[in-house]
Amino acid sequence: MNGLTPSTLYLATAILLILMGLAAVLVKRNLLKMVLGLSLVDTGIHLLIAALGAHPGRTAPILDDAKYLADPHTLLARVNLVVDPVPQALVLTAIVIGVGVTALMLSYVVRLYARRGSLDIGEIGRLKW
Amino acid sequence: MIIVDILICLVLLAAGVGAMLQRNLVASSVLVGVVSLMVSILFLRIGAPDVAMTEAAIGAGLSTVIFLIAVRRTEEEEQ
Amino acid sequence: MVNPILLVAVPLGVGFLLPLFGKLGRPVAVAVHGATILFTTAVAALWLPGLIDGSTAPLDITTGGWSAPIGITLRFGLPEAVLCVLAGLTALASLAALTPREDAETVGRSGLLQLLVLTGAFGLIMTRDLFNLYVFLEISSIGTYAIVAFGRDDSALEAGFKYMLIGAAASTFLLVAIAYLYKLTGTLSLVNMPGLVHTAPAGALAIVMLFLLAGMAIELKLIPVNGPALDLYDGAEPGVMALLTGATVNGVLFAFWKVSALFPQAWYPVLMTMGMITFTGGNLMATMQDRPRRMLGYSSSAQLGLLVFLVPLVRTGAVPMLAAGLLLINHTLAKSALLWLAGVIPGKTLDDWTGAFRSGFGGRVLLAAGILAITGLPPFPGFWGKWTVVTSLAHAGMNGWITALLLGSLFEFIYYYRWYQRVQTEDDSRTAARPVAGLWDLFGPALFGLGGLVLGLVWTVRMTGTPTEAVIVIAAVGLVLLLVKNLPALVLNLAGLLGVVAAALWLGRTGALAPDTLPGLFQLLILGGGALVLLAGLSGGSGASGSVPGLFMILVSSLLMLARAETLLQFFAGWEIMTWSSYLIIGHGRRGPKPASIYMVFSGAAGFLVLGGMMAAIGAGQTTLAGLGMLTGSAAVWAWTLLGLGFLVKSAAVGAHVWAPGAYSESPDLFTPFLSGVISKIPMFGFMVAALRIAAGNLALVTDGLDPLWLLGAVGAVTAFGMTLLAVFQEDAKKLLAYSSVGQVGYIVVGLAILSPLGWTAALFHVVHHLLFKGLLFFAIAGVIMRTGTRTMYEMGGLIKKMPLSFISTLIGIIALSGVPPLAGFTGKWLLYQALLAKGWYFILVLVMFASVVAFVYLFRLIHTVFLGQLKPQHRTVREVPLPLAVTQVLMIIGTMALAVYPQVLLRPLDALVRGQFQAAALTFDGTALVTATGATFNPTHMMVLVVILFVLMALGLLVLGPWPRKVGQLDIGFAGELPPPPQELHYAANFAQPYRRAWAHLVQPRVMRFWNAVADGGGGAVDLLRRMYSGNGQTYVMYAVLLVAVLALLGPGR
Amino acid sequence: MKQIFSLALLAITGWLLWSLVPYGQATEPGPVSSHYIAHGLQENGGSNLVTSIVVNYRGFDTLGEVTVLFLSVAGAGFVLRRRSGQRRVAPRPSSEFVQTGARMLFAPMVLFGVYIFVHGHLTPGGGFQGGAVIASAVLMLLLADRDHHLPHGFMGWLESLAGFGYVLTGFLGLAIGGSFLANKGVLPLGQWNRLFSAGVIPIIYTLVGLKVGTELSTLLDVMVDSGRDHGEADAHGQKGGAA
Repeated sequence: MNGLTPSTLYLATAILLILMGLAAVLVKRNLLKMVLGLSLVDTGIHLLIAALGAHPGRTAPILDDAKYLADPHTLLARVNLVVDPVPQALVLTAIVIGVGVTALMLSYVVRLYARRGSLDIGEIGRLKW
Repeated sequence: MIIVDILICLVLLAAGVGAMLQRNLVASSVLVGVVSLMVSILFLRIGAPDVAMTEAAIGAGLSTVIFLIAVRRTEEEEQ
Repeated sequence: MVNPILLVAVPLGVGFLLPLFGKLGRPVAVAVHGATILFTTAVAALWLPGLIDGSTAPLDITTGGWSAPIGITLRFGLPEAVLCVLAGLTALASLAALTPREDAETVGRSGLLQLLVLTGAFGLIMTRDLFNLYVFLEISSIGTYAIVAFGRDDSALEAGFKYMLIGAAASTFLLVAIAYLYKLTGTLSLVNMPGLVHTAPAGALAIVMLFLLAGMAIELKLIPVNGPALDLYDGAEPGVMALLTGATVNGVLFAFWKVSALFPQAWYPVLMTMGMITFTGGNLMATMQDRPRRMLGYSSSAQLGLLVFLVPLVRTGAVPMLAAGLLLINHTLAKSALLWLAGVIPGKTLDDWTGAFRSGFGGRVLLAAGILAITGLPPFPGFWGKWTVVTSLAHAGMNGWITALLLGSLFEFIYYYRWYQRVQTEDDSRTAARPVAGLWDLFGPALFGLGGLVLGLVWTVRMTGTPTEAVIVIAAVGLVLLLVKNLPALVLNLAGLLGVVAAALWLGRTGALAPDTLPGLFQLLILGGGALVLLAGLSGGSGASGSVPGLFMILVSSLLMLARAETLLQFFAGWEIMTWSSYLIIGHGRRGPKPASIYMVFSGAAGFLVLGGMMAAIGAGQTTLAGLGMLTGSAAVWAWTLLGLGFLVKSAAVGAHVWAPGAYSESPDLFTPFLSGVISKIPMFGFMVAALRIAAGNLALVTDGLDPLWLLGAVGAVTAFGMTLLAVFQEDAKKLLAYSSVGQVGYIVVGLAILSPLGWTAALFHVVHHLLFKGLLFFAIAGVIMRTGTRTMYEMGGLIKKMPLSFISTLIGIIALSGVPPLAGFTGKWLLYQALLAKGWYFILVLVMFASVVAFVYLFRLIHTVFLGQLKPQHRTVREVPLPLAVTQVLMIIGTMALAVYPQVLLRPLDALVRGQFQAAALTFDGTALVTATGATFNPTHMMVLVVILFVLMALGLLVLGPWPRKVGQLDIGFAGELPPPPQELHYAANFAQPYRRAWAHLVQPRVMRFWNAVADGGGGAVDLLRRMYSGNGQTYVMYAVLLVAVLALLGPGR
Repeated sequence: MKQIFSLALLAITGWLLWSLVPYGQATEPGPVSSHYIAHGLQENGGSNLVTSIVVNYRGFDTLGEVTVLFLSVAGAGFVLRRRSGQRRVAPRPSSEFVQTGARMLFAPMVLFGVYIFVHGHLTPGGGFQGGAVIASAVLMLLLADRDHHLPHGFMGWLESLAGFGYVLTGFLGLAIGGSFLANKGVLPLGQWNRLFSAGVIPIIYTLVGLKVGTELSTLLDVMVDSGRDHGEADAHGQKGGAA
């Protein structure tokens, strides 16, 4: 456990989540299970991006304490007290995009089920060659 | 302390594997919701409250609901 | 002017409000939607002029009040402006195409999705921030997923879902890459990231670049991950795909251009390989497609692959960005137009396209224009783009890439022209239910077709300089005639004739038509041949009405451009325009489409061989025809071989002759004389002006073992011999003449290959003489076909009574062709044999002599079965040919006789011409006699007088002494010695060549035809295996994405 | 066979991701983020730096993202549009307990949602989180009163106006502040930690919150009972039960 920094742990978990999701997409034949897999991949990615910004011992980038008031020398000190906010902004956007895509995919699954009567990926392969 | 993180990650991965192997899609959706919830707790640990709230509200809450609605309109059991 | 940020902001604002406008009624929503697109396109277009002439510098637009790298910035330079205008126009035309197709449920909603897809494209084009680029990529992707559901049948749903699966994989890779890029460089702005990216550790950078490339490869539809994109073209509504091609695809490509700045140089070969594999592989797989929409998908993926191949080259400055720009614009215009047209025909397979767009305003013209543009033929911009690209590659010495590029382009010829062949075929049973293209459907194709043509013409002038007034006049007349093609044949041909005559006078005055120079002689030939065809066309009939005269004028203008060419580019441009205009004319024959598409594929191959040869020359620094003489070493060998092969394929030398009989016989009857008289001589002109200049200029070439000139001569001789042999067995008059015509060209090749003053004189004499007598024969047969309606010889007979003039012209034509004394054929042959003797090529001499003897066998049969023998009952009411055709035949008879009586009228200018070329005389003229360098003399005029005297004596003898001829009635069985019909079994001429067939049976097997068929089937089989990889299963496509990552990991630049 | 091959390929991807982990360790913030941390408070007045970044520094991303959500909801509606020959099926009412509970909790949840996006620039949270909470409140209503018809007209107007308001604020920034979505000169940045501080940010996040809230509710409504084929409805009529 000694070499294990928090970042490595978070990144490792994220990578495992992504691989688990992709494995489901590649192996499972049920459409819904594939979309669930992709949702897992999304969650994994969000964890990965946020983990890249993680920094043990630093607090959230909310300057709500008096000590953060605008004072030149605390300005620079503030940089090593607070976590990097940019990855968090990216993850925020990525989550909403993820839910948008998932919603659309599920609509397609519902409509395809209504038309083809089955959720098997093999059933939707008429367009080929 | 790293132990708490490790515990959360283990639960998270277990839920993930369970979700993928589970045949009943409702259970599978709920487990993915659990994974999202655990990840939002991790976000808190990382020091990203905004992201934690978003992940909890949208990831755990809404995604799971959408999945359940979709399962309801198709088939519950995976052939 | 207006801040380009509006391009994104205004459509978004309106988009959010569109549901409200929708409540006020559908027309309002559509109007608001159209107005927004117009506004945004106008904003982009306003900036265009300033950016083009450089007066306005590219704008850097900040958002949120912060400049890069703190805030997100956008850039609006020339490329962005051009792409935005293109996207706007595509969206406008797609709106026009899709609105009438909306059913009750999609009303108003699809407009919103179209608008947001366009906004996503604008954002993709302009943004300079990596994550913002990802967001706009997602907007475009989700827009695509949503709008694809526009289609009624569920194949659109299936295609949409599969596209989403692979899109999600792409997003995964991109997000991972972007996150780590931020971690390694500390910034997200593309303004300063390229500068910082090399500071990152090499190991990390390699993996990050790998994921970035994998993600972009999916968006760019590269092989192997373009499966779902192909299903999209196949399943979704073509109007929607046109919008995506014009807006989203170009946006993604430009995004890749911006992102390519991050890739270290080591990755460039990987990018180029993936691009070229997609281009050549995509086109190869498309050749086996029998679903036009899916074929368009393969073509899009291939063209995108070509542009991806160019990105690293433009980055390193090897290829100018302008060339890639031209290719992109050409692809967008042509592909969108084709997709809109594809939307009109609901059928999914090739058969549903039989006789498409037969009626209706101009659907077929636009379809033809689109196909010509997409296959990169002049005057459309794609040609100039491809030429610039290929020349830049030649300068950089990348011959391997050039070969792959040309090979891919050849595959394009195969499947596009097979598609157009199906459109041209008339099948009356099916076309009844063919939908007609409405005005709205044609708005987009017309707008883009016109835009492409204008842009192409502008570039024609920029690249080759303004062609002379004569060429412009004829081309202009051609275009006008195409527009008014429904006028009667008389008017069309008369206008054409006036145009040609005017051009001839104009050129004559400027002294360009002097017959003692090569260009001068050939321009005379072209204008003369053209005038004769148009004159004959006044009589109407096959090949004189509809769009043929218009296309014919374009053909003549292209030939003039080719004859007057100085630079290799002008020559090749003229060559390609000749190819496609003659292809379209041949396609107008009743059974023309199939042979026409074979003609196009072979001509395309010939064109690419010539282009390859030219690239060998340009690679060695020579860009003009004259410069070819200075080529040395391997460049000379490559140029000589490729140019030679190209010209041989185009002149249908043996081995590549399979296209000629079909093209000649099935082309419109009045056009065939021009095809065999003039167009078959263009490759000869090519030999003289280009290929043989190399040989002459570089004698070292000759010494390495086999003498290439002798080889060329041998090929010519074998062609002459082989084709004459095949001609003997033909039952169809036009096919017989077709084989004979190809044979005669063989003689010319022999003459040129001798490369001596006398040899060239003989060849050039034969060039002019062949135009006269073969034209005469074809016109005569055309007249016979016009009157009797049949081409099979044993169904004719005894026409001498009804069509005396045609008989006389055929008689003279035959005598001239076979080289029998009184006519100039003998002079031509005499010159050729003298040259061969002087050169010492005895084997070739024997072959040529034998060929001309055999020629007489089929010639005798032609005139005998058609004109002599018993007149068939159904031909009893046959009248002589109409006046214009008769006048044409008389003119050509006069020409042939003049040449026979006094050949020096042609030989003197030819001698001057040859003297110019070789700085040595071929002939000296002693009064009317010709004396060769070796002292052999021959006096054609005396020979003519002698033969006339003999002929008169014999006629008198017969008249005075011989038994008076007694008229025998048709049914007087005793004397006529012939039973009434049915003709096949009893007509003694039927199967006339039976004895010869047994003798030469083994020689005459259609081996070459079988060879080419084997090539086609073998290739087809292999391709069939290849395209099986797109199994239609969405899961397999995601597996290909992961496979791509694995392959890149193993083969990509080292950690 | 194909599965094994796919998983093998996946292993390579996993190995690639794993070999990137050493480069993902915690490092000092880069030039750009240290600018945000150091000067974020002065330049935007909001104490929640993430919100300042999301709404102002990278405001164009968020505009794009709102479009993404708008597009996917419109897309879902387009894909699930009631095709000809389908009719809306009346769902079965849920139990008493759920109905009263839903009605009791609806108001506080909406209030909580509004609180989140109004204080977006001061405390963690913002437009998206607030909107999601409102949507969950509406979802509870949908579950409780199955026949409850959402005020589509009102929500449609609210969604469109909120979106247009966002773009209008952007244009305001362009007109006054010199660049699209600018915040500096448009409104006073106010004192630190006051409700009315951080210039335009609270206004934008309120608009975003309203838009996301209505949009996600429409999405849920569309997915729950948009056009149903007869077969589909009957097959599930019997099984029914709570979602």
